[in-house]
Amino acid sequence: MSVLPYAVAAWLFGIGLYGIATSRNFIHLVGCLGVCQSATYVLLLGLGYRWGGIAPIFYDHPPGTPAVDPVMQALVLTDIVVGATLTALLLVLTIQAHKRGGSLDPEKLRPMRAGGTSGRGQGASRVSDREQSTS
Amino acid sequence: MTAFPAALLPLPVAIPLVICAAMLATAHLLPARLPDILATLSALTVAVLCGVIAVRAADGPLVYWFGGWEPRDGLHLGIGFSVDEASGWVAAFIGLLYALTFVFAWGFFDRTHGHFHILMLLFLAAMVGFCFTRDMFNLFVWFEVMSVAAFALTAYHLAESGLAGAINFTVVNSLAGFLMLGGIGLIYAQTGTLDFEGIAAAVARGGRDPVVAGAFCLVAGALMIKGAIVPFQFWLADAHAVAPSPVSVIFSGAMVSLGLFGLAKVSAVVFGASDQVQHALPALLIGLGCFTALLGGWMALLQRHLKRMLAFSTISHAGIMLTGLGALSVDGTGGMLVYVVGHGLVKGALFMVAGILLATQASIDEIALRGLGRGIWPAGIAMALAGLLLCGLPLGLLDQGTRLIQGALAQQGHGIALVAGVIGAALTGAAVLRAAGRIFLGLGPDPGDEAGAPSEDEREKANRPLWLMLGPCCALLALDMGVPAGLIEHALPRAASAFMHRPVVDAVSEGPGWLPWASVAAALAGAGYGLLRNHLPALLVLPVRATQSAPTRALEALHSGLIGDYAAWLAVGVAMIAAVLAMA
Amino acid sequence: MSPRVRIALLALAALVLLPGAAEVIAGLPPFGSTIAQYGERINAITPEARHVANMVSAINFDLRGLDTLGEEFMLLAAITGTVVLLRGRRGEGNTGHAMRRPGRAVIPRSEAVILACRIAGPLTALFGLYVVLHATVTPGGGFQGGVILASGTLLIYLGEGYAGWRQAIHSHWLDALEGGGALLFALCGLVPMLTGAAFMQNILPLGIFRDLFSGGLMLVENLGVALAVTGGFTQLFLEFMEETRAADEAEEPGEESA
Amino acid sequence: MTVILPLLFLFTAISGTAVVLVRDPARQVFAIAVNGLVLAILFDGLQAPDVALSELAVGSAAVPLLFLVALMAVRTQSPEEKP
Repeated sequence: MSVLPYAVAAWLFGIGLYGIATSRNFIHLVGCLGVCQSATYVLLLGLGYRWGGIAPIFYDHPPGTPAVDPVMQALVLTDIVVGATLTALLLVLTIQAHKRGGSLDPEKLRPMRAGGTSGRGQGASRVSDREQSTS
Repeated sequence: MTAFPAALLPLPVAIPLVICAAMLATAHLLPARLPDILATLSALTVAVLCGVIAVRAADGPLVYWFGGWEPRDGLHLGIGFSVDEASGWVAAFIGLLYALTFVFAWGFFDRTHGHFHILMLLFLAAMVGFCFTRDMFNLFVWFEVMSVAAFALTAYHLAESGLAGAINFTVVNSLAGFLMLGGIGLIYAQTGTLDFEGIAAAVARGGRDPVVAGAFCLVAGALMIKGAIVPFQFWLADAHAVAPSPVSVIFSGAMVSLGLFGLAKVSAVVFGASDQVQHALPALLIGLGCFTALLGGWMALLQRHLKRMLAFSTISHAGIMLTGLGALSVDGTGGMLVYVVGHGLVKGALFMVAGILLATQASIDEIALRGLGRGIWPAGIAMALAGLLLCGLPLGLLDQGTRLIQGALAQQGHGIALVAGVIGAALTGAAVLRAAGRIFLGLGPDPGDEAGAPSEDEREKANRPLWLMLGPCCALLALDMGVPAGLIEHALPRAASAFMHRPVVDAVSEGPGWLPWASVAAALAGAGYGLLRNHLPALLVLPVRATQSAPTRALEALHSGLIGDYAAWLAVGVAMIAAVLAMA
Repeated sequence: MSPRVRIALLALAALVLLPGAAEVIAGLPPFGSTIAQYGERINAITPEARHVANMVSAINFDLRGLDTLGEEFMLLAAITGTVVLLRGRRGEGNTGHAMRRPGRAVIPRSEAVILACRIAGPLTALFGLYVVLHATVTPGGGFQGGVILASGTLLIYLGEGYAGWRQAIHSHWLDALEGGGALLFALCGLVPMLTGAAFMQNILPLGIFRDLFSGGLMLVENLGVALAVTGGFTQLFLEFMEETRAADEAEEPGEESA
Repeated sequence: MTVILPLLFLFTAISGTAVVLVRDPARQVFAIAVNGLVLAILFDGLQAPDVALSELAVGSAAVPLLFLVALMAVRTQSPEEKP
């Protein structure tokens, strides 16, 4: 038991990374990234726990009762906000990429590539888009 | 109550934050030009404030405790800023770079209710906070604010390749954030504090500890991802190449080198007392640095998309900075700090030239632009000059930084790093000079291997006058060349020692004077070869072509643009760091 | 790189990292044995120093308030980015009214759903407000409450339909809410400096321990966060929903050329 | 607690793995929501009610919602725009 939380954290990061490396769908990939992030939650809260400690809220218990580490919890709170913002941004990027590339597959939706079809084939339509939006 | 100079410390972070919150709250009421004006002014204010702070910090670091939570009984309760002279000047440089970028981007983004400026100001505040903080988790917070602002800015154009590049950038840098947070959790659990000095003291007490090494591995990995060090460099070419040019100026000029700045601070201050880490650092940093410098330079030479070329050149220069860091001496780190500023100025100017070409000639492709730059020859002069500075023309800040790094490397007997740095700089200089010659002189009708490199049509808003874009570009170059060398020679030993928390050294050594010239000569030769290939005897051209093509294709294939590959390389990189640490 | 090579690389890296990870885990204090000195100290002194019961809120808004300031602006950056990226294609002009998507069936909403939403909506809002207000005494705070409040506005979408939702919520107000909240928080840092105190120093009366209005400046900061998060997350939902462009009003084909 | 906590950790590992292994995004959304819920319960078990409340609001409600909307957005545009 004494190492289980840390092992779980390592496992979560590893499996998330595996998911990112093998994902064929950007939305799925964003989910995997979330798993990687949950590894940090588990690690931090695991490190801040103490057997028998109460939650660091001295409402029902008087101050001085042994409690768990509030700093780790504050760090994880910030981390959760980071997670939400990253997820939102990545999903937006995914939606927009799908709109333009017509696919969610990283293999089909590559950045600028030598001799690749991405970009060149659709270059004309994109330019006209931009002209519409600037006019 | 905090005395006067230290009481300034929160302001360079708070002012941009307040301005951007106010701009967002009134987004729909603001007249069109107001965001430009406000943003430029606040960036200038930040630069001036940081300059004042840096001057005042010359006698010793200024310390500020937020919320008045000063340490009690040796325990740090709140968050502190601690600014030494070097950090202050780096922050001042960043503020100035932003101010000039805002001028460069004047009117670039009319239609967005100042959203561009909001993101840029947040980016600025985060960078200054990153330079100033002395708290591990606060460092992470600014690291993430920087990342999030950068993610949004990258995809501003909404072109398809921009989006895929932005997704790769976001995923890789998010993973960097998670690694860093994991490392922070480990070090906090082991040392019981988040303050740099507190951790350093606890690490010094603890002796050899696998947890400390593990924490360093994760944090260093994260900062190296930000700093685009091989094998973490893949995201950079994708992201820089597609970001709008004002954003690229900041990315290459400040963000990447700030990752290495953070690495320098963390390894010298926080983990300075861990023998295991300090023993592992030279091999790790110099090895990776050499490799990065060479790979980045080589890739830069093989590009035709100007921004992508400059992105690879940034990778190469990041490698050179890393070798300076790897010397683990005051000279090396001091040289790296000067290099950060000098490189930021020159690279920023180069990205502005790229932006000028995009705006006036509606293309960014070196080959398509051949000869089209004649009408805007002043930009050509700026580009050629910047190219020469980039490869080591003995003039200005960048050169001074280079010579300091070379001096430190020579002193410690790292001959290979010295050679790798010179070759890397020469290659990137050759790439820029070749592009300048082709675009502005119309040379080089017969492209070599670069013809096979990826490229794409792109355009940026064209209604800005040339002088408005060229002015900031020239200002950056003038600044690089105009800072008196004596001033830095005088201040650097003190500033760099304070930065590393080491006793003051008397003077810093510089490398041999002929090395920069060798680099310039090599760059000119490389550029000349690229441009005048068809005039050269076949005896010279054929063997080069035969040996060059295969590795080039292999390297280009390695930069596959697939996020899955990048994730795998990331794991490999972290494993490499861990392995070096384990052997130390 | 083929997927197989990629997995081989990953496995190789894992093989190298595994012993290192094992060593690190072995070196850590066993799970649940002890907590860091920093947290212990905060638990010991903060109830008395700041008169608040919730240590996490005390850390977030007072001891390490700067982190939360950074976090709030990170949220602001993300939401501004989302807005820019999503509106990039649609154009700024279209944000005032509901967009229609031609050719999608309108699913009629049952009376029960509308009723349920009209009841649940105010309840959610109440719960969100409760969580916001009790930041310093019980679990929760501006962030959690703000997210709940923002989710509550989604019930308007469920109950009143997309057009009704868009009528009730204006993007400009949300910008003002979000920016205003963040501004309030940032000013909480700067205003104490005017009095000669440190940035974000808690100079307001601290109130009574375990009381709703305890914590002084923390309450104002909490309010700022709540405003910013409510505005920000609602904006986020709004922009995302706009992407699906539900067809609730009469269909006018061809209005939007995709 | 000594029995429940290890179980919760194991559940977290399993539900995280499920998120990765469910490759169809439409079904993955549910895995994500479940994962968020399991995490929230775990956090509560670790005496972190603040974090649990956040995770409940963000991880098991807001984020899955964003995923759902993203899926819907991708679906609505695919028939006509897919080349």
